[in-house]
Amino acid sequence: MRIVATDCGSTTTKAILIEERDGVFRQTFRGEAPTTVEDPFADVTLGVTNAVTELQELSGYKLIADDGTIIRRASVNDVDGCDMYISTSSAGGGLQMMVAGVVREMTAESAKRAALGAGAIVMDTIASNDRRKPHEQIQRIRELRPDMVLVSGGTDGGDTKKVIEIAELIAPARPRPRFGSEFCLPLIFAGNKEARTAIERIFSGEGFALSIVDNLRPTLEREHLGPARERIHDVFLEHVMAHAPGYDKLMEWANAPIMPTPGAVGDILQTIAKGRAINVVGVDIGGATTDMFSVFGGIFNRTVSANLGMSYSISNVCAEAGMDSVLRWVHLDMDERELRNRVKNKMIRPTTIPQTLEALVFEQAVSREALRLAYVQHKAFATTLKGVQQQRTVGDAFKQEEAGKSLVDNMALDLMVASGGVLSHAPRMEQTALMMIDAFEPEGFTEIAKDSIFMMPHLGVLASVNPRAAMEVFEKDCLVILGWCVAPRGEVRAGKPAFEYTLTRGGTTLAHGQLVGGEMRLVRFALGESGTLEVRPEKGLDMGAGAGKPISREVRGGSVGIVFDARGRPLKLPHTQAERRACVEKWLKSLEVYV
Amino acid sequence: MRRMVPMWIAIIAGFAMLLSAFFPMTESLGETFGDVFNVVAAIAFILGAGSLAKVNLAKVSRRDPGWGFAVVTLICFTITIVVGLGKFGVPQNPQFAALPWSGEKEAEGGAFAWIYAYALVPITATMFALLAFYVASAAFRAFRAKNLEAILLLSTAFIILLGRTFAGVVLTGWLPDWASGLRLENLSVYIMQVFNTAGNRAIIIGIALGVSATSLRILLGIDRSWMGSGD
Amino acid sequence: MQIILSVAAARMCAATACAALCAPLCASPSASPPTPPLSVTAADVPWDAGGSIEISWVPAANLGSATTWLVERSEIGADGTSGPWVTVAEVAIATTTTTAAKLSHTAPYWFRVTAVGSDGSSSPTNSPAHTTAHRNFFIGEKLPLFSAILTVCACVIYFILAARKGRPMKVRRIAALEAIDNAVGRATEMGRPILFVAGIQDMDNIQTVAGITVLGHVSKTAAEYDATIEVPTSRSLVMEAARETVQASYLAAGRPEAYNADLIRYITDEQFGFVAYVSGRMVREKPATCFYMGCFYAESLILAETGNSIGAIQIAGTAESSQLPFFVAACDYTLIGEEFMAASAYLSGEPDQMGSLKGQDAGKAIASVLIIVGVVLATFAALSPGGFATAALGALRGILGS
Amino acid sequence: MAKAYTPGLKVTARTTYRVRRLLPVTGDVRVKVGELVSAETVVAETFLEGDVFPIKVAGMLGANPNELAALMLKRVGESVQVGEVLARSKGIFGMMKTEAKSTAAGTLESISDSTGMVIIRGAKTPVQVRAYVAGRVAEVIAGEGVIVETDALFVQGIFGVGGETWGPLVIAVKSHTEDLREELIVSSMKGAIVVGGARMTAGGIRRAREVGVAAVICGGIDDADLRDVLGYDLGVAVTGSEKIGITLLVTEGFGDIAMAERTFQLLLAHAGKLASVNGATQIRAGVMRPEIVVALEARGSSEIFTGGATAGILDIGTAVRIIRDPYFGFLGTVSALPEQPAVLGSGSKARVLEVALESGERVTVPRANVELSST
Repeated sequence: MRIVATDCGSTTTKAILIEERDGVFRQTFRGEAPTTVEDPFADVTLGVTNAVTELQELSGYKLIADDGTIIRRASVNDVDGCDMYISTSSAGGGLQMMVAGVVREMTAESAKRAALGAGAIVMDTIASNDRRKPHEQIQRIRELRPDMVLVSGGTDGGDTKKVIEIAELIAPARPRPRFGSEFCLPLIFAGNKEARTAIERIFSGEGFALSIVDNLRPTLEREHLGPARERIHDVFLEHVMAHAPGYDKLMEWANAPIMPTPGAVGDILQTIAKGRAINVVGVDIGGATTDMFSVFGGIFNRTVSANLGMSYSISNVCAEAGMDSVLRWVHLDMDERELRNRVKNKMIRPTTIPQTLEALVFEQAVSREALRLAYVQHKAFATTLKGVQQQRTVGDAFKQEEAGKSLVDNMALDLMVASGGVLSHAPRMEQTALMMIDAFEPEGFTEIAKDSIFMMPHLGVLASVNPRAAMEVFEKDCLVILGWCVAPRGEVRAGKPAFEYTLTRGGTTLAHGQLVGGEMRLVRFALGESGTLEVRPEKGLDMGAGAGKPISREVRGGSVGIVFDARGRPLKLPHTQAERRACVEKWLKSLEVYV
Repeated sequence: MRRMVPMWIAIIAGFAMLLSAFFPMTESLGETFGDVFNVVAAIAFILGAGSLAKVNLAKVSRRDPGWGFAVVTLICFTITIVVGLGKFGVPQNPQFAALPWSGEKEAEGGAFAWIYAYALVPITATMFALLAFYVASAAFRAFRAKNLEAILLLSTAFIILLGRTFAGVVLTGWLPDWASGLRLENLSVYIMQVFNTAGNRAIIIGIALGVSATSLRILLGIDRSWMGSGD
Repeated sequence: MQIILSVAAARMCAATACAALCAPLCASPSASPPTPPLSVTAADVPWDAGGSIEISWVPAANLGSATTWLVERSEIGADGTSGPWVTVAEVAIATTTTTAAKLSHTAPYWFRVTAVGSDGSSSPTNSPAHTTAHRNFFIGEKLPLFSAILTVCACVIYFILAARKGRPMKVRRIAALEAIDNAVGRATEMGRPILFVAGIQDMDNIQTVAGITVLGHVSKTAAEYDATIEVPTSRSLVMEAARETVQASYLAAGRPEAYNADLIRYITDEQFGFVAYVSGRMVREKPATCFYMGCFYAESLILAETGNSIGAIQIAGTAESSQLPFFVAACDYTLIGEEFMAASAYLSGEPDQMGSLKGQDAGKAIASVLIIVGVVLATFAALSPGGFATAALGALRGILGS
Repeated sequence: MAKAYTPGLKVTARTTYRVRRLLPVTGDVRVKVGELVSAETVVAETFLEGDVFPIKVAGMLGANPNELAALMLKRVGESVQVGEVLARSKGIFGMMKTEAKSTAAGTLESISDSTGMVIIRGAKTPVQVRAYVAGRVAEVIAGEGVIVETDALFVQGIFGVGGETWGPLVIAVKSHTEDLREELIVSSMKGAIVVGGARMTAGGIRRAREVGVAAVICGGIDDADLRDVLGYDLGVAVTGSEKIGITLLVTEGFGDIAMAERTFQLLLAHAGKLASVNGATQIRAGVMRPEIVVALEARGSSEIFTGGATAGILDIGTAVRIIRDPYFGFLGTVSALPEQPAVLGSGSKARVLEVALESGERVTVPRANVELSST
């Protein structure tokens, strides 16, 4: 079995070759080439051909035919050609959607979840309570040029008036699609089924291509995103892709439907979380945006933080977090005015890379803040359903829990996957690990891994046609295990004992020690090793078994090892600059971050 | 302006009432404001009746579903007003026998009193009787031994329930005298007197403080939300 | 505080009972006629509203057959001695003072005391005492209450000022109030109305005011969500207040055209008539959300259970401690007592108002300290009566004015 | 690979500049192919569909949406003024009628019986597209707009704010290293495109806005000054629609940095001529850089340029500009292109090149950190 997979990103098209050798799927070669979706080429397949040509050169197999298409081999015994070609795409800015619902926190949020889960970028969410006046909403709808609109609202048998009202705002506003002027704007209705006839009437013959699917919130107690997500994928292929240059050809080439890149990443993470029964957070920090994925208790969520990124949006990260927040992670002397100008220079020349250590330290400080802010947004979005009736008994008299609690629980988190330039191209793995720890503040035992060459999108599509291959490649080649973060929840007292650890393997103690509040320590534990780690936290500190209770867990080694973090959660840094710098410097030193 | 005037009325009246409780010379001021309130409430009653009439008339006018009930309401409303104001069947007040209509409208033997005694009271009693059913249904649903607190509450409730019935006496009557405190009837009294009272008072103290702070906020004009939110 | 009071009350009861029992024993059983008291004095009760006079008399050495004293007053006539006499009190023979209350503070009163025996009455005191009740600047016995109020107010004002200076005020989350958006949103999505009941008392009840305050917030949210809110009221004045509030909210939310005064309607003052209407309405209209915020009595459970049966999200708040259990059992969220009172401050989120909540907490802290001190003292006093603890308990009781 | 594609900004003394001038929606083109136009000539015009004003009339009347049609006094298609009565309720037995008045002027577009909403469409707003540069209409795209072509001096900046403007080119400084200070701006510069040398100072910008300068072009700008001008901290480099009354354009970057001498000399050579400036910058997929265009008399040029991003091939001897600290803004020529990636000071491995700076010093920098200094 030989599979060629490509991901047509907005700037580069990445191709990988996956081969089955001795019954095991491995990723063997990779190649890349600039994406060719815009003028002067305006044909995405050129870039694909170029990237696959690189695979061909590296592997020695002939993969590209003389006419530029990908060769399929007739039998698995042939030397040349591949058996399958799959692709994802985020070229041309990805799939951009506008969603609408009745209440922002309820059906509109479900609609947003459906769109984000399908891999779209949500340009705006229209709801009857979004604090905009109807004419302002109309103005906004007219300004946007989405690829697709998803309208939801009302439970089945519930509100029809406001759903129709929103439809009545969208119809006269006539949003124009991004590509092609004669093209009908695809509009998916996934709301109250009683409103369907009215919706059909409103959008008939108005330049809309209406399709109706099951309500994504049949009752407030239940969210049913499947049909809406699938329809988004279908519409993406039928309407949006068909109008992007060269995609008609690409769709013919591919053996599986072309997926939006983030949708595919979400799919692979869901597959992994389900397969290993764990909670996962994945992040892809890009130049302009940061994508955050999580699977907690089997529930998948994705958010796109549109203006948190490391190049195009770097200035926005600094503005949103504040320069003080960024500089708290920096142990070196830096001039703020100079830094501000540098940030802006990076923004206008986004392709540059840090040359000096100082520049790297600063860029990694910015990335911590970008990740932290994106995670805050993610936590706020990934919640239990809102608007649910609570059945109370006398037992609840003391704690009346609210609906809409965040699903994200750092203590329950098992695996963090880092990807994106600043994380995966950091010169030292320790830097990636520490950036993740500082930004996400994981609690208890958390494994940290990075996506070696951003293979997750390819594997996401692969999972839809060959889940075994996707899982195997993911575990063996996609993930680079960095190690573990072991940190107690609770406030620590500086200098006072925080917890004790013992790492054993088959009865032999490999490492033992104690950490005091505010300390960090790295215990090297090489890739391929495994052992049992027992931790005894002090009173008031929780490692996952409850405050003050010892806990032990199997751990695997990684290229960094085990990071013990006794800084306490929530993470607090000293207030004065001098103390803070000393602290940060101590941590950097003990983790051998910058050597 | 629209907010300042009511705010100042509230502030002045509130302070007057407060002062009159402690300072004897301001007593009459407090009484005056009390009277003013009654007058305002009485006038507001006209608005209330007006609202009632308007809503029901509109219902009839639009032939809304169930408009027949609105007609019944309006008829009863009119009858009661006429009967009450006209003092039908009200015997003369013996003290002022010479004056027509001197009897109290609620006086025994009058039509109004009849409506009260033979229509309102039974209907009210019916509604009240529903309560027994609701207590049972609420208790049935709410008392689930889900966690430790619930179990504690449930067992306490059980003791009280048994202690208040003969079952309690029968069940634990065999306990010797030195352990009589453990008899269900005594236990239930003890729980009510000690735990219940203590808990209740804690709530009452909290409420009292809450009331004073709320009043103070209104008196100081810090809390204006009772006049509608926003500024 | 209350516990100390009850202990004190029990002790006092015991004392009086004792005295009553002793009285017949103390009195001489001789058959001689009752002897009038030697002299009578009348004195204005200091620090009162001017309505009472304290009368005391000196009994003769030999009381004769007297068993009770009859104290009378007169106010008509130039010297008041001619009557008519009105009974002030009839007291046991062991007592020598009594207080005449509910008097006018504008004219003098005359008092005479007669010893009454089983065999008839003595002559009254020959020289009735007279005095005028003075209306004082302040009612002395309310001093503890007054100082308690002042203390609480001082705390509240202090924290308000502190909050204005920018001191951060952290207030714990109140789930019931955080749930308002959820509850209103639910009604919007389900296309059903919101029902708001502000209790069954009039606007002079602070709970009703607190309820109207919450209504202001709920209706603003409803206006933003464009949900329908119905407010049946059981008092006309409450209806007017609610209309003002809701209209202001709709205006503040920028949707004045959506305000419909007819949805805020007066039903009846009659408790169960009101309940019948509201529960009937609930069953027919099936509101998705019900709020009960105010003073409730027996209807609390009828409303809450009806609401529960139609599957509504219910949020209740009341300071009627007897109704709280019903709400807790039948509603999704309940504001318990002080939480309900704190609701408006919490919802406003203004530092001033948050500060007032902190002040309230300070008051609570003071009350807690007093309770603990009192309980400890009462315990010691019970263990070793007459010791230091007893004296201290007495002193504390004196300070608290009981 | 001894050669690599590297981005650069276009600075050229003469090119055939073609610009698409398109309407946002279809409309009428006012010029013909071959017609000579000036920067201000209106080349196309149309009317934008009016704004939409929804009014919840049923709610105002307290009526059910399905009764609304019967209560409407205005019909679909009728024109409506602000304050005009749109509908009247039936009231209670004919009394207590309420009226709903229009809050917007326009044409009644629709009445909804399911929501009780009436939609009023406001008057159309005219939109005109001007030529922006003086030149010849090379092509007419029917209903959409035109392509204007001219021989021009063309300079791409790195970053700008503010939209399109034009005016005479005025050089305010003596050399390309001189900051544009307040006192260099004089009142005669009203409506002009003012060229400074190095950084535009806060005072200089303020004075320029007071005087009414159309655009300021300099080598650099301080981030803090930009924030003051805009009133907010710019997060994402998508600009062009700011309403600040002036267009600012920097050719090199942020901070104290001199304009490239060649750029300065080119602009100096055309002082007094009419220049068109667009500050719009968009650094995303589909890069857009700000530009300065000075139309020249036609002489024909081999190269046709249509804007957008440019890229060139990097080779030994190529003139480059270093665009990242620690050598930010330095100019030089490529002196070596090592094949193997090298470890940088930061610890990263990257492909590098060696630059011989103007000062004679040779430095090694990552290939990603240089751009072609002019093409």
